[in-house]
Amino acid sequence: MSEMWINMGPQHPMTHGLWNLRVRIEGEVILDVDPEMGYLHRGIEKISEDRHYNEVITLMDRTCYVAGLAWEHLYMLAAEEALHIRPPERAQYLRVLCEEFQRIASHLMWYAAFVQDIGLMSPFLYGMRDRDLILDLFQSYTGARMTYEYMRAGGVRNDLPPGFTDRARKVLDWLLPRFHEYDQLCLGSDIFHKRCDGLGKLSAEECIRHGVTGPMLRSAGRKRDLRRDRPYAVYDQLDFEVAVADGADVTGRYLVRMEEMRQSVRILYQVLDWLDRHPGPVMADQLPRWLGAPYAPVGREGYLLKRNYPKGVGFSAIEEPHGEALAYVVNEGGEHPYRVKFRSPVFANLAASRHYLVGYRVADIPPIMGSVDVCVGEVDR
Amino acid sequence: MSDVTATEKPDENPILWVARPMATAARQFAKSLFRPSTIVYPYERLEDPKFRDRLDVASGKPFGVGQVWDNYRGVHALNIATCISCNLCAFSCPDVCIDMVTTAGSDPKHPKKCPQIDYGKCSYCGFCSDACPEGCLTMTTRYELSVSKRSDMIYPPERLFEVFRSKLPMNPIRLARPENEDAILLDPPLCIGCNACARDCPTQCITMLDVPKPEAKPGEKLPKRIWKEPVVNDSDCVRCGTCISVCPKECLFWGTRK
Amino acid sequence: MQTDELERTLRPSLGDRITSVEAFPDTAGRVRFRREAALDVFRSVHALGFHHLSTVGGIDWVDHREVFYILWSDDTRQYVVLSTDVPASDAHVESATPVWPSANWHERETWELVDITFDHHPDLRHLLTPDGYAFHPLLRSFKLHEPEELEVKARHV
Amino acid sequence: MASATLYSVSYDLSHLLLGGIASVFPDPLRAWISNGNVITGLAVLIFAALLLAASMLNTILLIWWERKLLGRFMDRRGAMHVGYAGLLQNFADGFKLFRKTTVQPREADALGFFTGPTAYMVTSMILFGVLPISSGWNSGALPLSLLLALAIFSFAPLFIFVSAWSSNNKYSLMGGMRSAAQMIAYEVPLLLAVVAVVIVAGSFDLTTIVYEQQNYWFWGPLFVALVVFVAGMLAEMERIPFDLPEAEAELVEGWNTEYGGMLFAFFMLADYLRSLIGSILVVLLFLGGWTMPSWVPSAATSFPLAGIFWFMLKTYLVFAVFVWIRAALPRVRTDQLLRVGWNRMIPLSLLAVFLAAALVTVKCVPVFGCLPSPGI
Repeated sequence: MSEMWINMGPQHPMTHGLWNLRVRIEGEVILDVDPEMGYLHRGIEKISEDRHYNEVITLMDRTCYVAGLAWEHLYMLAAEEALHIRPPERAQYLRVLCEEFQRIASHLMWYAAFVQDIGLMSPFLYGMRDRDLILDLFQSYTGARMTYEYMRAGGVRNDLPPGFTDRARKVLDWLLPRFHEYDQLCLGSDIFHKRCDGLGKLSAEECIRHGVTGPMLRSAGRKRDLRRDRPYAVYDQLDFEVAVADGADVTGRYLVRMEEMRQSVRILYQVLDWLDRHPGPVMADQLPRWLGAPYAPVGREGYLLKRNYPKGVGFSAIEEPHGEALAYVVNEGGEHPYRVKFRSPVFANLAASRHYLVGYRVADIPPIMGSVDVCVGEVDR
Repeated sequence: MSDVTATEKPDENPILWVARPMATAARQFAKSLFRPSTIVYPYERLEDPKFRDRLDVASGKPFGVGQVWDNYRGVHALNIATCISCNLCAFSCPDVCIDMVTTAGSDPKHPKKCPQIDYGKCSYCGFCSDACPEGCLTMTTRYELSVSKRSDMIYPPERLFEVFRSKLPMNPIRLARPENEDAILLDPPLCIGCNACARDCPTQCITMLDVPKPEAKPGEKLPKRIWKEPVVNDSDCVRCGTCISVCPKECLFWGTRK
Repeated sequence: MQTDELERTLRPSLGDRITSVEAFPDTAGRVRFRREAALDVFRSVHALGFHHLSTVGGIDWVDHREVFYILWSDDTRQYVVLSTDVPASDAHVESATPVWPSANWHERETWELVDITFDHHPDLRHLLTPDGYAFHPLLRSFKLHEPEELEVKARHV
Repeated sequence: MASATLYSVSYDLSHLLLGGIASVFPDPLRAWISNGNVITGLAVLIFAALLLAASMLNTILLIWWERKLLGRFMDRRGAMHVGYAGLLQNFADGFKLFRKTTVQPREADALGFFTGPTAYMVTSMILFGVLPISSGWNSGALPLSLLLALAIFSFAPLFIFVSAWSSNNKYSLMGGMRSAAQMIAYEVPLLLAVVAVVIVAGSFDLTTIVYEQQNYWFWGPLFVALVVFVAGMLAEMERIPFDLPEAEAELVEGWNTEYGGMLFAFFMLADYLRSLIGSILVVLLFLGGWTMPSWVPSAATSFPLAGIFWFMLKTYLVFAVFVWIRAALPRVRTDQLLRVGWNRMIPLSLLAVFLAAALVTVKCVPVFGCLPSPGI
């Protein structure tokens, strides 16, 4: 076969979302790739400029639909800084609870999709089944399974329902042996190693040159985790380890994500213990009324005409399940943010795709792209 | 905090190159042969009490599914009787899917407006029920919304009232009002005493009180106005801002009451 | 690294090519520089250990536009913000791709959404919007909630 | 009853039918209708129709069996809605596909596009007619039925490649290429494993091979051949872990990407028919066919249609193992597959042939003690 371009996407089982990977191949060897994005571009940054601060939360759940609470947390950290609000400590613990559960849920979703990519059928359902338990927990206190709308400027919407911590511990107890089962199905199989070892190599230096973060960077042995390097919320009071691997390949990313889930379980036990011992308010008491918190925002025109709210800039960075996410909120004293800028980790990870795809085979694209954990919602925003 | 952890690979025994995953799959098969984790959806439902707390880790066997909790955000229920037509739900809707429409059978002279929700647009964020001061617009656990016509996605108030009457479990979480709420303040020199605010206030918390007509100083012309001024009862006020929007002179505004 | 330390490190080599180094919440500081000296500033900041370019973005301040670069250093574990102002009528700045290759897609995005051209960019094509899309959605002049206009924009060309 | 075969049943049926029809007609016509040739002709048609019905029914049941098994492996139930435990779901699916329009891509080559799936289906069905299922159910004594079966079995890559090529789709083309490469690579070890069986059994006739296994099944003494045969069959059937030609993660649906409606149903049915035939061949060659060991009580083997019952039970259990493999293992890569095929499977199959020859030479079967060797 001579050289040809094939379009993997936008309707393709490999893409896990709407995007198009154009691949130039000769035989089965990849010569060049060119990702085409934008199929899911909803202009979240623009819509945010037209919404009240709290209303932006509904967009955050849809930015990355498998890690909604992490993005809510990211946005709220920046927005609160821009609005000069400080949430109470219990609310911060609740947010960490959300984020860590979301990390496990997101990684389970990744696991399910990834094993499907390399042709493993049943672990796909195992991953989805165990993720469903976490969604049940989310539903029991946020009221929804995927679009939570749980965080508000100044704290969180509501406290945990009675008996939540026991249920959550049960789920964690269930999850830990499952991780071992996952490893048995993947790492225990020789075919898995044949498929994944040494694929998609990207060294730590290359990762940093091309802005690649998250499990991809950690799989190259670089220990960068914003939860540790630049603790936000209450991460400086929690005991956990940063998972790294040395392969810089697909197997390494698998190992990092698996270990991260175990570490998240470890964090969650601590957070649940803390929440049991420290009841308290979950919402800051001094809030600007026009923000609407804890109520929904009041979309009345001209509400601010006779108010002069202080200006500010908010900047936050969190370790989202996919990598380093960053929000930049400019508050010009209006009722809407003046400008919101999000940095999506998958955006940068995809931008570097040429450097970890070229030279491999067409059959290697699904495992490699699966190990990147593409979430098109946050790439296109 | 301890240092880096290098994750270890399980030992690779080439003899077991397919045995380990196959044994795991077989174990799962034996487990789910009698009780799979799924439910047979149209015949069994998550809200069925028998699915409550099915997660029993110790036995490992009846590994179950979740449940629809009472605070699930599904279709809205509207109690038309207690709705005060304050518009707060419509104002707070980020998707602009709530319209205030006249309810059937209300007095044509003083039509009662209640929310109508377009579920084609609704994102189930729950801001409207959080904003509802009377607790008459709540979200229920109903989650089945498929219809065959797009117009059926629009629920008029009467249909929302039907949901209310079906006595579904409703979202029990009521948010506490913040302590430092702004109040409606008056800029007295601008007021003309026109009674528009008191007339349109959904809670009738505004009363028009007489103000003494000042003595006209020589050479000064008194403004032509009714010598009444609105007084807002803060404990009854729901902060909907209707008075501000109907005020012809823009003399009402938000502020902190001293 | 504190803000004044940052200024002390950068000022001798860059002189008046940076206009100010100011405090910025949760970062080492914000370095404002003249856009003519962009590459010099990039190289100096890169030499300070800020090897990871997090993002590039633009803000439309109506009369002028601002380009900001957010960088991370693994050594000091801090972010730093670089920013420069470009006039709205002549919005272009040197591309950061020679220094940080990861700027590629971020600059493409900024170019199409905020209408800031990056000179000597290797691959300045539309990324999120369709090819030939003539509008720049993140400009303040692009208003939402005007259905007829949006309809025109949806048809884009 | 023991002498009744499928053909004798259809001949009796034909005789009865034509006798009844003939009785209403006047003489010259009656004599012509009740002529032996006409009765034989109709009997063959009935025979073919019965085979067709049996193959289709079994195929659809096999799909159901896979869906239910795979469901349990995945901690779910599989189809539940249509019929008892979803038994009728596949009929509903088939009916849906039957009603759908067949969309032909504009640039596709019509001849190949339509003949490919049809020929694929037809060859698979012919195969089902060749295989004996019990002492009564076979298409007569074909002395080389095993060779015929394998010859027809290896037609598939050609038709797959024709339909892939004429689809005019890059994914289809790559899938077709992979399919051809894979099937050719695994044809060799498959045939060598069969040679091992033939050496021990001393015959190419499947019925003889089964009867040779009355004393001991071949899976024990010929275990290496069994492993090679199963691996080769997995590759021929294009099932995980060797389902590269339709590896959906990278090739969408591989060589049948462009197919929809009934043509897709042809592919689907023929795939499962081939899976059924693969399982049947494993049972015939290694698991004693419809015979049961002598320690099984005679009541369990002497009821009517006992042969077919035990045969189908074995077949479905063999297929369950294939499903189990599918549930637990990931897919391999083309180059790895081919490397395993040429580098491991062929030496292994040669070893199997050598072992079989050694067994026959020393006239000794190690597992079951020394028994007089069959055949030679």
